[in-house]
Amino acid sequence: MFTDDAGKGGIAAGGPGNSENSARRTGGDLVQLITPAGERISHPEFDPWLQDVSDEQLCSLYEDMVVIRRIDAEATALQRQGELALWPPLLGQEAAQIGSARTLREDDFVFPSYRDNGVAYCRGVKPEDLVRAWRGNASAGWNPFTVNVATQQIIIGSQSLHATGYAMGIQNDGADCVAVAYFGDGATSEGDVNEAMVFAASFQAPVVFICQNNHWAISEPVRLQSHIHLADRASGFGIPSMRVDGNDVLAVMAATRIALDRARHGGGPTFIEAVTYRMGPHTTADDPTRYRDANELEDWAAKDPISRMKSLLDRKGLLTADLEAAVAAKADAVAKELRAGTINMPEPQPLDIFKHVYSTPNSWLDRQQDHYSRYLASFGDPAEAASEEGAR
Amino acid sequence: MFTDDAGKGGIAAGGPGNSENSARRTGGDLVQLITPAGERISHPEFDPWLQDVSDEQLCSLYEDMVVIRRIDAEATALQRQGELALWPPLLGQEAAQIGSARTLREDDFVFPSYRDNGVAYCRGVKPEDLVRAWRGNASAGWNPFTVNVATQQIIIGSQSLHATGYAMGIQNDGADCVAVAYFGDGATSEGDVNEAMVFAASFQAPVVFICQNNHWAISEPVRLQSHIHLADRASGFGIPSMRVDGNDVLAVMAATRIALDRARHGGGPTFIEAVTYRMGPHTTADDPTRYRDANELEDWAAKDPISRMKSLLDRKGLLTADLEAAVAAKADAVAKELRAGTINMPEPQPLDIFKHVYSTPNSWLDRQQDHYSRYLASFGDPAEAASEEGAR
Amino acid sequence: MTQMTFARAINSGLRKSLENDPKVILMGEDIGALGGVFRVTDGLQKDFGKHRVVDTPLAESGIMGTAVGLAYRGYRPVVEIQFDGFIYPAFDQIVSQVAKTHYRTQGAVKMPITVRVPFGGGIGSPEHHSESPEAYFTHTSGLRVVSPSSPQDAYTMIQQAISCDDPVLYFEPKRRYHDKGDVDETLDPGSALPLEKARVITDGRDVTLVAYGPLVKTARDAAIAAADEGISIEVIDLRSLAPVDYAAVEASVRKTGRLVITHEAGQSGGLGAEVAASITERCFYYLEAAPVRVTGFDVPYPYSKLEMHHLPSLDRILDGVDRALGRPNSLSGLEG
Amino acid sequence: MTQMTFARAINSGLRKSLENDPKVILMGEDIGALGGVFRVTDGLQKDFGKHRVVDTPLAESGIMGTAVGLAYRGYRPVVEIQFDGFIYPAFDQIVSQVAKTHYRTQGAVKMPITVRVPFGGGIGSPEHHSESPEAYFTHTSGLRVVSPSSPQDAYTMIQQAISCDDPVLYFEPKRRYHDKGDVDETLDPGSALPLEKARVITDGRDVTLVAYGPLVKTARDAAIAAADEGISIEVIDLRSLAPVDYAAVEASVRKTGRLVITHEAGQSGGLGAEVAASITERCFYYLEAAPVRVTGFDVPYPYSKLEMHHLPSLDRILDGVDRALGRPNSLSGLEG
Ligand SMILES: Cc1ncc(C[n+]2csc(CCOP(=O)(O)OP(=O)(O)O)c2C)c(N)n1
Ligand SMILES: Cc1ncc(C[n+]2csc(CCOP(=O)(O)OP(=O)(O)O)c2C)c(N)n1
Ligand SMILES: [Mg+2]
Ligand SMILES: [Mg+2]
Repeated sequence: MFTDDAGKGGIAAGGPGNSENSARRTGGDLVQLITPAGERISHPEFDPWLQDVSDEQLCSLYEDMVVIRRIDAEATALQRQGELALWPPLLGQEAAQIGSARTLREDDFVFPSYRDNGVAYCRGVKPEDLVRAWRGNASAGWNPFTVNVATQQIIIGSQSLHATGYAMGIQNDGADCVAVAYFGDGATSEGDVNEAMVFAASFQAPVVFICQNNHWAISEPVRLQSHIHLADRASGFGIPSMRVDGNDVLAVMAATRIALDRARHGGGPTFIEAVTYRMGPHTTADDPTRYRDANELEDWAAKDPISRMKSLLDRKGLLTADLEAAVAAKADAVAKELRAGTINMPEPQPLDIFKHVYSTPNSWLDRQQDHYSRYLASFGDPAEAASEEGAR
Repeated sequence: MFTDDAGKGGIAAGGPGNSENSARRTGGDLVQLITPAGERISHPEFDPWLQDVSDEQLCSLYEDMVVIRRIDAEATALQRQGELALWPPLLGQEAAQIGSARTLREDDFVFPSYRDNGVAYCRGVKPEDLVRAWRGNASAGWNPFTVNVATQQIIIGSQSLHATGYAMGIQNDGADCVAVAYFGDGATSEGDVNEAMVFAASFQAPVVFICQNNHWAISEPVRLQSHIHLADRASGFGIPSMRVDGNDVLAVMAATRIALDRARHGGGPTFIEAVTYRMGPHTTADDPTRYRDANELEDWAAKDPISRMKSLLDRKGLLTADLEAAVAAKADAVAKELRAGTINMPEPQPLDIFKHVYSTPNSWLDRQQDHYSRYLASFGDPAEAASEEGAR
Repeated sequence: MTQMTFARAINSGLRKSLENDPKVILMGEDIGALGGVFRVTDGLQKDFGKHRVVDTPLAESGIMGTAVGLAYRGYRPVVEIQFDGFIYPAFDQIVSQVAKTHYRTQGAVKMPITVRVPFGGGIGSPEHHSESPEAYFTHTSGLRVVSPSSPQDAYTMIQQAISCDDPVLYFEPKRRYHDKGDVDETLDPGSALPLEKARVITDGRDVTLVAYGPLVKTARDAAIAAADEGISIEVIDLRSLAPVDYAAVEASVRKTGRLVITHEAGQSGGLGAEVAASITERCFYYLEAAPVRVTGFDVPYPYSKLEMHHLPSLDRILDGVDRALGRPNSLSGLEG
Repeated sequence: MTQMTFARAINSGLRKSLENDPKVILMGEDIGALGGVFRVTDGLQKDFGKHRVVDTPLAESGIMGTAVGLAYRGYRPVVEIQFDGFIYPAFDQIVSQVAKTHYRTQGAVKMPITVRVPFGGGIGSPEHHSESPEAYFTHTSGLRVVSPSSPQDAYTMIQQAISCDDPVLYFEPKRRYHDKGDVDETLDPGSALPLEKARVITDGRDVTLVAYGPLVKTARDAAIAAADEGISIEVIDLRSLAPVDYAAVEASVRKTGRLVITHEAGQSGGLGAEVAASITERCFYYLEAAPVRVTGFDVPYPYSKLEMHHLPSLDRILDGVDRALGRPNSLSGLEG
């Protein structure tokens, strides 16, 4: 993981000073910089934003994608083994998440959804924190201020407004950091996401909307939400947008940098549609065979973001056995950490349910807590107190 | 008032069979067919939709505009005299309302806002019904099914979804009527209006969104809601839109006919931005001098929809003394009817407050009604029972 | 009589309504090919088509608002809200439109909308998936609110809700979806127990225990357990939460003199407060003790490892019964 | 001491908060140049600038959701909802975000948001402009709910609400906006009566009358009228609706043995039910009669010609007092 120092106050190396041309225009055209076969396509507007991306960084992006896929697989396994109640896989969306999150500065602030575990990982969220809520040990995984990532939002689209409000705060503070909202294709139908665009445009707030169009909202195909490209939604609000191949880590990276740069320099919000695919089920509780065609999955497997990156590295002669081994070792280590962190996670205590509802004492709740602790005390083992069938 | 028979299943006279060209394109350009000086400008795409508009109809449109302005003035006077609690004037928006409402077929269904009294009048709503709710004698003015106009919505934007749902019903029924939602510029910021566009586009429902951009949402100028034209909002949802001079009754009429024709023929929704101006206060309780410049009002007075129509009629030699007299007589008669209907409106009875909450008996409410009628019975005069200060 | 799960019973009731009235239309997220995340609408889109069973865009206010428009057009929309915690974006349309349109139009426009809401906890879900928001709606004039507790009632009441000309919030106790029971599918909903009536589940002498939805099972189990201790509990399943059938509760409390009410929702301002207050008004001189509320706590629904502490359990209900009876209980010795 | 209207007192309190804490930011529709439709924010944008007093786009969920983001960024947003009936589009953000974020993040993220809501009826307004939605929020864990009844409390409590680290719904009784009273602007909110405490308005022996917001004045008037008839009413102004200061109400009821609660909101599931149930629990053996609720009816807020029938009036409150005292009243002779 790294924070994009190059992005501080605009790209250090090679970023064009003025991004108006490249991004004001709305992309019906899908921007792709790496073909599914791993070929690097040059792009006059996007390339300048990637000049500083060294071979080393390419390898590091690759590593992050592999690691997060491994986290995803491990968490899925943990769910199957009963260690997690649920898990929402991001399989297939690694480039969209890593490519965007890796461009952020430490003081940027992210408002993600439940599926954005790759984003959280890049920002420094610890593996066990990623699963804390899915294990049922907490309502959410981490302290937002230690990683500048809000906890993962479950109410679809809600966080787009939080990001916009945060960005209004940045603006008031005269700071040059940026708020970033992540949401899905389905979320674009919610009033909140549209109101977020109204506010962002009205105040020209430094916020970037990153919509991962993974083609599905549980069982609903994206065409149920919109017959036209989601990127086009933004232009109706006066917000510039880009439509990029979300399985292409460089395209996502360049687009995000363009958007961040605009935001940092008073240019207001940007909307990025990262076109990708949810290769797994909606969550481990879902059965996609009920609603989608196996062929579709096959088509998208051919556009896999990690194999594509691998091919690129291969073409560049970077895919050495050493690299492969190092990446695999890293993935193994993180997976092990995740598993150990999960299994050894301390159990919450019964009276914890009363904590942090308020930041100050509350007479209603204090009484309830008092009563419940007396109730618990009437049992030998507090665990007995919580059995549905009754212990007495 | 008349219902647009010509519009039945598309315009009878001269309507182009295919309206794709004229309306798919989104209008940054404001369509104007009558200049403020009353000159008729020809317009290759819009004119065909007006071929059947006879001199007689022009005079009748003029009459409606004059009458509704008179209703507005009379209601404002009634409010000043304490006969109404409140009144939301439409002064300045006569062309936008009459031009659109006059193109509707009887079986089309309108979902208006509180300000759309001109629309309601065209649909046959009786003058006293227009003020019933503002007098405090009812929650709303009329039975929607007798005029195919829903009661006026106060929750901003809410009715846009009702219209869309109604249109989905039309679609299911295989009918060729159309649902029409009226709302203001401010309303476009509400989640509901945006969700309405999502649903309308997704289902290609036969609904027309008529946004009267009167430049103000109470004290907020339209630029606070959007930096770009409101008509452009729709294209982001894949909905064709038009931007017309809302003070030009013919431009509004043609645009509405284009939209209705598309909807009747399976072409889905259309969004019309009618650019107009609220020349009066937000309501009789408002004081616009606190927030807007007198100059602005002057500028718009020069674009007045009625004087413009009058000049057109004059140029055409239609503005005879007879016409003027007939129109004035009609306006007088309607104003008189309004005043008489207001003053003689029967008073609601105390127990009416319990009526129609449910369509079937309800044990909670029945008991409350029983108790309250006993309470009332304990007073000589039920009016005493409702004094805040107490009668005993 | 057919043995079927709670979820299947609703499915069967929906099917009957779709068959009997062409104006019935189902709307919601993922209710089509997927059959809903709980499979309650399984197979209905296949059998009735995409125009009767409509997968909607992901927007709850949009769903509710278009349902209002469909009702204007003469339809009877049955809206599914995927989980309790996702009903709030639709709150404005429910409170200001669904609930008030009939009143507003002096009866001219009916809103025969049924809103199906899987609700309550106990299934190990993350945040927003286990809430009990019913009190927001029981306090909203113009709505009816019901919650079935058995497959048979689920089957009958969904049909009654759909044919009711008033809007009905139909709260489905999701942790009972897989419970099985006998369902008589030939039962005519018109001749079954009316939608607004409570049902005495077990007769008893000593204390009246009022429950609804998911906790009816727990309450019945508590009554059985209490019988072993010689306590006779009369369990009443409210079924209708707005209006509450106070005549039924009153009759029971006049007999037992004691009342315990249980629900998963937080205590303060929950339906239990309403029942306690109304029954105290109606039978103050029959009450031997203050009505007791055994409810969830006034906290956001907790994470699943602790949810069983939040949810009223059999033991916690019995502790409340003891309190109502003046027997030793966890609060014995505490003043007030 | 300065004589000022209720509305002006809030304005003055807002001004103090804006002066004292640069993180305080006001947001809402028409609060800038217009000063709000009730002029409560009159002059504040002019004096503190457009970045402190922000006219927002017309979208309540947007206002509340961006306030959440501002709170994340360390601000203390004070949101104005223009009228009670327009709070529902923001309901999701309030219930799922404002109320729960502190709990969700185990205290890491505070939500010091104040939501100002002009509420209640009696001013002759059309639909949606006279509602009393407080019970939706008192039932929502994570929120605090208050309502001042005098200019002095309005002035102090708005500052206490803003400096409170928890989210506070601040309900302003709009029909009292023009009432005048003495306000001590030098009073330090930190040393004033704490936000969550009730206040005894008039001492009395015979019956406890609990009111809040707009009806405190009516309740006080009722106490004066009752005194003429030899009835001594103790009026309690709740001030805090969540949590209710039950210690204060309990102390009074232990003395009087009788309780009447009044509010404009509909009876079923209103705050009166919660107060009646909790006080019955806490002082059952002190109660000589069932707590009486004198409230609005379970109807959508009626049109203005009839609103005075809906709103609890002085006479209707006295009728309730009579009922609590077992004196002849409008329901005398009715069973139960
Ligand atoms: C307000 C709300 N409504 C419904 C849901 C249930 N739900 C959870 S995920 C989901 C689909 C979201 O789709 P999308 O926005 O495309 O994100 P993805 O899951 O594909 O990442 C739905 C409907 C929810 N969480 N919140
Ligand atoms: C949901 C909601 N929020 C706020 C209001 C208060 N309000 C009434 S009219 C109005 C402005 C509406 O402006 P616009 O949509 O442009 O319509 P216009 O009044 O100009 O016709 C506002 C904010 C409301 N009625 N409903
Ligand atoms: Mg998706
Ligand atoms: Mg306007």
